[in-house]
Amino acid sequence: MTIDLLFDSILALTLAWLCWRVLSAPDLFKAVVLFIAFGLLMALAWVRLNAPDIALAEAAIGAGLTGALMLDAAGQMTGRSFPYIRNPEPAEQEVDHGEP
Amino acid sequence: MSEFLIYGLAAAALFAICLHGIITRTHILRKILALNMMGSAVFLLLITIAERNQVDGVADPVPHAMVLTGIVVAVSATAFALALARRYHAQTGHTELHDEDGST
Amino acid sequence: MENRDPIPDSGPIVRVLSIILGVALFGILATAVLDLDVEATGLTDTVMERIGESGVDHPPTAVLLNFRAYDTWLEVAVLLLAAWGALVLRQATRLPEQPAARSPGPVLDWLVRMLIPLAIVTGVYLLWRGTDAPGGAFQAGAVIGAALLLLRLSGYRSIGLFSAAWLRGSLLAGFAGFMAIATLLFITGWTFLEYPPAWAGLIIVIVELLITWSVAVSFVALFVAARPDDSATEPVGGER
Amino acid sequence: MSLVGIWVILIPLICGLAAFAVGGRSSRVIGLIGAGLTFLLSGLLVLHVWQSGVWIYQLGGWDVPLGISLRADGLSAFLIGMTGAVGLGISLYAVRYFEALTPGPSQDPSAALRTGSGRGEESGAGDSPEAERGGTEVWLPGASYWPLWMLLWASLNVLFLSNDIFNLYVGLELLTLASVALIILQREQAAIVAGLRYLLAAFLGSMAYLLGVALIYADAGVLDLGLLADAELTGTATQVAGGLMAVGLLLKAALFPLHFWLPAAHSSAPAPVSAALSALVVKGAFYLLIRLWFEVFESAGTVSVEQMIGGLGAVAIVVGSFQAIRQERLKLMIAYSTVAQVGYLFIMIPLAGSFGDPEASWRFEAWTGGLYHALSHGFAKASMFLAAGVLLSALGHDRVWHLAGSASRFPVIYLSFGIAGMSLMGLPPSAGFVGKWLMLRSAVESGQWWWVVILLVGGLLTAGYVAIVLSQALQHDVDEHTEPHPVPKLMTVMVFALAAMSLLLGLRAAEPLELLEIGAPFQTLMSVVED
Repeated sequence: MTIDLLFDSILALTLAWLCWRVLSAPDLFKAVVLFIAFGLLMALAWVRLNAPDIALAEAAIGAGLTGALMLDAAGQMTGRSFPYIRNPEPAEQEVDHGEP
Repeated sequence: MSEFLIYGLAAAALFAICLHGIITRTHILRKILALNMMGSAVFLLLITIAERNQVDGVADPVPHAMVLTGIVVAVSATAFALALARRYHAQTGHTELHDEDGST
Repeated sequence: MENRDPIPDSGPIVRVLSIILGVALFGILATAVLDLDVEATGLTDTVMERIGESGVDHPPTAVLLNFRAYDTWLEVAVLLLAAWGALVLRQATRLPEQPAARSPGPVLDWLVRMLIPLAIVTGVYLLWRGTDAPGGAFQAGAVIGAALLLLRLSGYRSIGLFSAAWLRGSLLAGFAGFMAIATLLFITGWTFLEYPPAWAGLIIVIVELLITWSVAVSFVALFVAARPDDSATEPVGGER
Repeated sequence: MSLVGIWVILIPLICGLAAFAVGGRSSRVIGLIGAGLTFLLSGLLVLHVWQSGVWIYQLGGWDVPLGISLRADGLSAFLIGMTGAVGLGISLYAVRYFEALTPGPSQDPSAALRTGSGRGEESGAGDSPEAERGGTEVWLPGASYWPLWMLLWASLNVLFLSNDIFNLYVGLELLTLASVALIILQREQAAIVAGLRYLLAAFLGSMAYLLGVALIYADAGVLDLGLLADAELTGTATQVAGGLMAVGLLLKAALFPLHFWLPAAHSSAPAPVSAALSALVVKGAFYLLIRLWFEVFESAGTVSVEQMIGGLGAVAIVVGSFQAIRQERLKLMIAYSTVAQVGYLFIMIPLAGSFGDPEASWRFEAWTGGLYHALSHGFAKASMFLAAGVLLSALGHDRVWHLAGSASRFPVIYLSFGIAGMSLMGLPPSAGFVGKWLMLRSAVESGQWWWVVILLVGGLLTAGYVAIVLSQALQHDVDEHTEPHPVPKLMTVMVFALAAMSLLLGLRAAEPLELLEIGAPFQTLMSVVED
């Protein structure tokens, strides 16, 4: 019983730490990868909480699908996989407003 | 049975951290990530409640159904928000929400 | 290390206020959680008493597709709306075709050939299992959607699956099929979203099948439509 | 007849899906049929509640707490009736509006309606090969409008009828996604930013609401509104849940200072969408809030919180009105006016709240007054946004200072704008007057004189921005060098019809007010007499 509780506590703390890291990791890609890890650990917590089917959904949809969407978007927004975006830095927002 | 308290408090903490993230982070993707994790926090609380409500080893299926519904709703909203964010980024190159200043 | 997203990126006053707000919120929520009873039964007994009448044995499936089918029905509409909204954003009635010239390559080809049948089998298994054990339409839909997506991203010309009519039909199948069944029964005198007891199991399986397919295609549509027009924004002379 | 409550949800859904499946130009016909039928069914539902009282329906034949129930009392019927009437007006207007947007060989009014940057049009051109490859299907904004609008309408009816707090969450999400998809219909850059911000804000609001639902379920073990009302919850968890749900819904209803997303979202959408958002969608969240506040959290509420919400409403009235006066674009002015008018709605909370005697009749007066104000605002604001849409498509702009002299060209439009403005100001004999009068009376009777001041000042401020528009329009120096595009008659007729409704409902208020008494959460005048 106590080992279980210890495990639960560590899992809960890890979740909170991961959540914080997702929001503060300087690299956006890393943040998304951490987000997927967060989703998978969340699914693990739900398995512990006697909800294996919901854990399955979270792993597939919450971590997997959402993570894939996020990675794809992060790829575009950091300009790493979409070379056509000329200037991702929002430095000259007033200039590029009108004509392309 | 203090499993309930551990995960319940974890859900509370996650919700609060995510709110902080939504307020302070200006990058659209961070906001969407924070909103998603906020959803996970609520779902965690619901599943903890389901586990608390168990009778003879069967967890309360109503919160489970609510979470499943919530996950699908959350991914729908997230995917739509990402589609909007990416279009916005492709149009302007911005990664933050900028006001239009009333100009057209 | 590229650092395109300076963190933290809001002013110090906002940050301090937000931290205060966050801590206060945590305190309030923690008080609420601590105030809750540690022992309760919720609706577990209520569900378990009537599960025999639902047509399935797995409690969450019974709640999702029978006791609270209205929620699930509307939830499928939310998914449909999101996919439809993403298509509006492209001003398209169908998904763009995959650039043709991309060849999968031997390793990817082998991987895809292995993974896709595996994923589809897993999906169907999850769906079938959902009536009496963990699993169900949404999980199965996600897995099958991932398989379809993989097929698409690895350069295979998909089987005409995403023509305008197919796409529309697939997106609609779950919500409209569910609605058609419920409406037909409703017209013939049953309560709305009530299933005749003898048919409940069969109806649930049909509805789950339709939802699975819609979920799978919606996920593909959301993933593909979320990308800003790659074809339109690619430099002129690039492959279409 | 007793099943009309189901059909009022089903019919717009069926028609929306049919319009979606058919696509193209014929979606308009299906959309119109759907609008007509839904209007009729809404009327029948009102009639049914009027004659037979509160309607309750157990979905799937499962009793609560196991299943989900639908419930239509006077309040639900009142709002469904409003949605039906306003929705029909918007639909008829939209037929012509989106026809003008359809690309055709005639002159190009779409260019006048498009206020977006060149960038959007460029990528629009980039998409056209996509559409061409799809065969005969050309992408039309109108073709997407009809299914989405039908779904939006259905989700409003879902919201007004649902009696289950989790189902209401799903309904809210449905409403949000349909709204955002409609905002971005023309894909203008401004609309996409506004839609995204709205979506994120609404998502946050939903999460707060859902956390509240989780806490309530943990505390009470049921989700049905009726059972929750009977449980008379008072614990800490319930109070926290009430706070979370209230904040989430205030964000969705755009009460100051949570209104930041509203002006851009409501002003950058196409006119029929702006009208639906301001007139109806905001009321969805407002409805849910007062439903919960006065039925579930009745015993958990405190005077100080209620006064605080009323205070925010007061600030919203002042700030929103001043912002409206400052705006240079008509649609933004009308959107800020919505911020102010939402403030009025929330003054109802302290007036009908637990201040003073819980059995007092002023609570019911304030409650009906607030709702009557919501009704009048629904018609008046829809008319105003549709009027702005007419001006925008005729003149190609909506800058207030360039409307000079246009009253001679659009007399009916400005007449309607004036009538609608009168209702917003609360001048007799408009419907806005009835609402404001009831709230004023309640404020005086309960001795909360400070709300009297706010209500009166708010009326003056409203007069300010309405007067700016009208005085510009009535000037003599006509701007000669722009010949306005012809605007279909039906659009003008609908603008007038909605404004006229906001007046007529002031002349004939007895029946709607009586309707509100059915199943009201207060000691009503009728029940006092019966006792």
